[in-house]
Amino acid sequence: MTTATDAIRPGGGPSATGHAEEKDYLNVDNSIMSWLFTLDHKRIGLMYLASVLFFFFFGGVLALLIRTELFTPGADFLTYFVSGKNAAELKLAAADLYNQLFTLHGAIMIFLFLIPSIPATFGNFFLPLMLGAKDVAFPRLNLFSFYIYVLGALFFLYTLASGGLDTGWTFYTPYSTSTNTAVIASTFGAFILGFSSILTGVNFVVTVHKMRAPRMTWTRIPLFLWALYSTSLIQILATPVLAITLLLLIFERALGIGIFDPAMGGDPVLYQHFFWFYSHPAVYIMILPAFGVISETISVHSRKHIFGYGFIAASSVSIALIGFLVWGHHMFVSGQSPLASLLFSMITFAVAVPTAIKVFSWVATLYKGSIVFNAPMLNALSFIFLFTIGGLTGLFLATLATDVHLHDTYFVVAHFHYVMVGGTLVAFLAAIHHWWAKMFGRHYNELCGRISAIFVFIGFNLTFFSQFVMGSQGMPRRYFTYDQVSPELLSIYTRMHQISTVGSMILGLALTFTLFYLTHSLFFGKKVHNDSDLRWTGESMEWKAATPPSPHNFHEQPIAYNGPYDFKEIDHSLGGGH
Amino acid sequence: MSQVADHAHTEHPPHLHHHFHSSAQQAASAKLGMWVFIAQEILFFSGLFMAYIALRYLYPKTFLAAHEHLDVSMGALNTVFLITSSLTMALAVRAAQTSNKKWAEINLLLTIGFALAFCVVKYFEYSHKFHLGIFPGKYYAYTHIPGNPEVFFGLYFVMTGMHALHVVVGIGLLLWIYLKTRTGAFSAAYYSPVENVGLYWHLVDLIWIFLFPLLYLVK
Amino acid sequence: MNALNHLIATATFWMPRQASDVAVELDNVFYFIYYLSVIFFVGIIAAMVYFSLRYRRKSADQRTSPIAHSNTLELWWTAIPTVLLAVIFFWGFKAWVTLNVPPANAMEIQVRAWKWGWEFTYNTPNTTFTSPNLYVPEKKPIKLVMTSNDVLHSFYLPEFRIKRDVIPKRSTVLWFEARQATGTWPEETARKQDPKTGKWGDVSLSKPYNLFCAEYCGQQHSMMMRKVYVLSQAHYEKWVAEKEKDAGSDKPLDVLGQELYTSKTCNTCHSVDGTAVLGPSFKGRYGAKIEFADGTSGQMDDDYIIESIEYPNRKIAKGFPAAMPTFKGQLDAKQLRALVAYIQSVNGKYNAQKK
Amino acid sequence: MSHHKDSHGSHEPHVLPLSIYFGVFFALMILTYITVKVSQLGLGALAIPIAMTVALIKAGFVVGYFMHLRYDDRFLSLFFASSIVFLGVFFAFTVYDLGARDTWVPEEHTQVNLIDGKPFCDPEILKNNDRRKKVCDEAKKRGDHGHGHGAHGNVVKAAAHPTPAKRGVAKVAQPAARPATPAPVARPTTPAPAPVARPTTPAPAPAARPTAPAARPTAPAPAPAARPAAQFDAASLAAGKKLYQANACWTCHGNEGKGDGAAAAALPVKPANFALGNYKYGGSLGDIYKVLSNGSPNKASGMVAYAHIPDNDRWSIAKYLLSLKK
Repeated sequence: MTTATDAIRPGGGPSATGHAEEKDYLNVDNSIMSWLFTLDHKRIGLMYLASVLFFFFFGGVLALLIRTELFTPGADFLTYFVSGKNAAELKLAAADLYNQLFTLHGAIMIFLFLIPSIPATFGNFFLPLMLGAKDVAFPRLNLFSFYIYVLGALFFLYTLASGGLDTGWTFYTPYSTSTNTAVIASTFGAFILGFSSILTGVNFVVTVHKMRAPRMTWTRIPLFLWALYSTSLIQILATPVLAITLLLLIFERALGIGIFDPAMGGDPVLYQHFFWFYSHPAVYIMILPAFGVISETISVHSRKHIFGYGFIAASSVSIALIGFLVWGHHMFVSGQSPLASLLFSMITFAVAVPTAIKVFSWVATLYKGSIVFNAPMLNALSFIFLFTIGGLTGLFLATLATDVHLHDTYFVVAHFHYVMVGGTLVAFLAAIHHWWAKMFGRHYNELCGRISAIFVFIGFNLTFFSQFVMGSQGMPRRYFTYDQVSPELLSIYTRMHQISTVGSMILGLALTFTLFYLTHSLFFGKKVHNDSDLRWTGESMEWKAATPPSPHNFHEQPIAYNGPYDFKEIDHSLGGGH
Repeated sequence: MSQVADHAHTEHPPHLHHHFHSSAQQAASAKLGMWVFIAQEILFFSGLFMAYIALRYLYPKTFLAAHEHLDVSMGALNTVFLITSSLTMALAVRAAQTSNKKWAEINLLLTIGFALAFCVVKYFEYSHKFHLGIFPGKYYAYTHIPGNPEVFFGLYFVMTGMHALHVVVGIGLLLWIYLKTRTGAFSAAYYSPVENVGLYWHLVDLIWIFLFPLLYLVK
Repeated sequence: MNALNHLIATATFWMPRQASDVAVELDNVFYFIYYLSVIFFVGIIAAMVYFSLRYRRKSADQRTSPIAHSNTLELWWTAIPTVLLAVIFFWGFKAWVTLNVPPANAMEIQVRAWKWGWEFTYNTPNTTFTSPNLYVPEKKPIKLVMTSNDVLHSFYLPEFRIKRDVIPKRSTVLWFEARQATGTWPEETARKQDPKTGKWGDVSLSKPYNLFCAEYCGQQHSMMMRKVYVLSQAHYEKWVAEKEKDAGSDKPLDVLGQELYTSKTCNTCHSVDGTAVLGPSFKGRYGAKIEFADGTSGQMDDDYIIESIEYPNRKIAKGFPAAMPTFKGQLDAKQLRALVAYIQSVNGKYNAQKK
Repeated sequence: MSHHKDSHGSHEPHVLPLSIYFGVFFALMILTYITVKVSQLGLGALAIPIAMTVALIKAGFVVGYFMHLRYDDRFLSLFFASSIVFLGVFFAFTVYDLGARDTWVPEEHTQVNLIDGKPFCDPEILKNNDRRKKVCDEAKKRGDHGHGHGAHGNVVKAAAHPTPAKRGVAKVAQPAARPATPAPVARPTTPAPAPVARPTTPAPAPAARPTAPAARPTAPAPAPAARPAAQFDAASLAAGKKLYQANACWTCHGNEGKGDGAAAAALPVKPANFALGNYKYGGSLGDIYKVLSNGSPNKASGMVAYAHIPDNDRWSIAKYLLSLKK
């Protein structure tokens, strides 16, 4: 049992000074079966990482196709991919292809990347480590939810093969019950993916409650775990409503039971209530883990205790709870009653306050810190920049008057890309670089990391800030061609679309470059022999485990004597503080 | 497998997984996991009840006219079956807690029996409706109910069908627990699986307690 | 036309031209939130950049401050945003109410959306006609009562800042009032050379507004765009008169007759399946001898039908109340022949050739 | 809450005495019997609240004792309660929206359910519902009482041969006249049967009338304070007047709507007098529109449904009728 006092060197366990022959979770058993049927939360995390990245790049390619088509007002780029006798037929076939592209881009990115990315990959890998536990509460359930994820993804691939999907990721009835594309296959896929998300949530809630290290009270767990805990609450309480909505949609198409389909006497606005009751909390499932990652990276890379720990933890949980009351702001113009819209708009403003508190606290953490501009920190700072724009533009969409003009235009597209890509994706990049050495025991090339962070930032802003301008000028969403627009609007739309397409190329290149140098570092990166080789270490418990961690994380049960952010560089004689 | 220091005084019980420190922690985790799963199931069925409320609001007369075609006596019989199966399930869990293998097996068999009876009654109810031509959704072919009966029966079949599916899954779980009880796997020290299946079964009964009045009784 | 150029000048960097007073109000709300956001954004980013550069790590063991939180700071940056958000909410709500409640004297136009097109139905005192594009008089509130044939669509006029979903089997309402005409009727044109193709053609000088479908509705979601023409009151009346002239239609006689049978509500008293309601049924009596209330009798032929429609009380059928009103003056000769044709077709004695 | 406080080593289960189990069982049986008997009393609007409270009590027993929640860790009950709260939130907001849809603009109320209460094979409905047309035609071919459920129909009491005595089961032509008195046509915004809020009290109770702004937005917007009864736009009033003439409404309701038309004498139920404003089934625009679309709820009156008149014309006629009120 090493006592806390001599924990000057972060690597507490004997293995830290051990040599290469000490087995870590990666090389303990290299057989395929040991990977496919592993119960080790770290290996499951890596399997999630691989599949999540595959679908991210697949969705990214679809996005590039869409952007290239929109470079010019008319229908031209996609007409090369379709067949038709004359120009009109080509244009209509290309329109169908375009509709399938944006639908699959939306569905794949949301269900297969954004929802599982940070919780399933870094949550699975680091939650037990940060708690000082050997594994999650139900390892077999954890593996089961990974294979449900794979099964759901297979259904999506089957949808691709059997006629695609052209209903938009929202599956709005009555269009989704009347189109002849493979709606049942994709809804069933999303239904199964929902269970993977629920079961991961169950696992995390039980682990955080029951398997914390000795003396690790609720105020000593890292903020990344507070974020994951709030996310799991949403996953458990919101996803079932999506499950029942999609099941009812499947019955609606197969049996025509008439709950949502007006032809049989149902009410399509009722479907929107069902759908958005899940889908708004789902956007918090996507962004809360990103908040957790940013809280970790900002404090570790400025070697300073996070500013306002209590407020940030409380705001994570309050965002999760209030997130359930605001879904109606997606339906202000959809025939929802005016009084309900009034109520939803009022509560939506209440959600903006905790988000603002978080951003202010991160910036306050930088004050009097010791900041180094490495890859995770650059990504974290670009997160704050991009997420602030995303959050502030949310105000325009929450206000009743302006939402009428801006709803279903490119303003909304830009808003949720700023929050999803600028937020969750950039935080994902920050997390990958922050924990890369700890996960794989190898270093990525720091210069490449910084270059990729900067280019992602530039490409992203070019792509999506132009869409803000286009959106407020009235360009509607999901439009294949915009050539019949009146002249003065046409010139604005064309210029903005062109800037956006160029930006998307830069963003695409930057992300491929990131994938390249990270995979390169897996095989040729500088090996990490002991913790002194690490470029940075934190004070939360995952840094006390070996690098890369041993199969059962810790050789002896670590005790949480100090909080996760009590860095040794903090000079308590400087005064101030709690 | 290195032992955790504070675990030395009791030998390693067979059922304890390596990543838990004590069987108390494991049992508490299993129970919390099950209750979280039950919360999720409740919200799953909430969608169906919300659909019921919305459609009843839209079609009050149809609902009144159509639900007279549901047979109250069969519904009441099913309620009795489910409540008794809930009782026998609770007794089975109690028997497992007191390491009383014999009574645990008897109660489990009774629970499975009542569950099967529920399914049989459900089969008769459905077959009678199909015989009348009352099929879900667009296949509906019974002309004697005014208003929009397709919607009511569509909803009826989805709600009771989804509940029946959960009953069938419950029967599978009960069989699995019954077989494990026969091999003597459960005792006062380790009865979490029986307890969790019991919680799931009571949830199924809970759902029916609300389904029965809403669909069969309410005028 | 110079008034129109002034109108186009109202377009700003963020917003298209302001076609209505409501649009001006909404732009004010938009720019209020916009400037507030810019202030907050610049504040946050400046602080971030300054802190990051000022406290860059200069030496490996650079000391950092132990400040972990301060209640006063937390209080202020919760209170101030909440107050500002409340202001935004109320202003937005006030503007939204004007948007959502049509004035009582608004002129009503029926809008029908279908998979991939719009149709506007105008009810004028003497006829109803439809038009693919929306023509409206200036400075007059217009109320659109909208419904869809198949799937969800959304009626979106960016220049008026209004949008409303159009739902099948349900009607939704939207209103706007154009500030200025966007052209004349008949449209003035000027010969211009198309820059791309070099061909000479006459290009209309009016600058109509755009009508988009904003709710995804399938293959031609982006191609069902239409134009909104705003005309001065005089031009608008000229346009309506023109449209009414060519609104007549030539359907086969018995089909026209059947339409009249329901639209003139003959079905209220006369059935077509032989059962008597208030009056005798049309079926089964055509051509037969029928007695009248005053004891006389006669044959139910075409002349008797036309006579009874115009002067019902002359020959009242026996056993039926004298309750039939006269329709004289409401049906022209062609419509009367159409009704007779329909009664013949009900009794299976209608031959299309005989006009 | 860290796990060290739990008892070390083996975990002693908390076992309840047998009497509790059987006691709860009998309570549940009695409560079930009560629900069934209460439901047959036909209490009308009260039925749902009673049924729900009884179901809640039963649920309380099952969750408290059978599922052992009363004796377990407080967090479990907290988590269970939170799922009920979120369920209540979901119901409350959605029902609130369903109920308040046309508070500001009457035409916006949901028309999809106008066929409620109409006979299944109503010719009007069959016109644009060919699926039902096929079903009705087959039913006619097989004789009018559905396919062969004859003798053993007693299992399903109501579906017995359509004896007119107890239940006015619809003969194809005659709309089903429920023996109960014609319930007043509730304006679609105040739902007749109180919406079922399943368990306990969902957070904001769905008040029939939203409290915030008055029924009509009296905010200082240029829109008129309250919509005065007779002041509609000239065009739709003119259209309404024209349609009133064209559709021969005057035959029964008279030229000025006083209900003194020529045919009125012959009608068993006298037509309404619009001039005095004695609308029998509600005086708002939506009510008149509904009577015009569905026909008078009182089947004996000659006022049939004028569903064949285009939807928007019916609105104009309704406005014109309102404007007749002196």
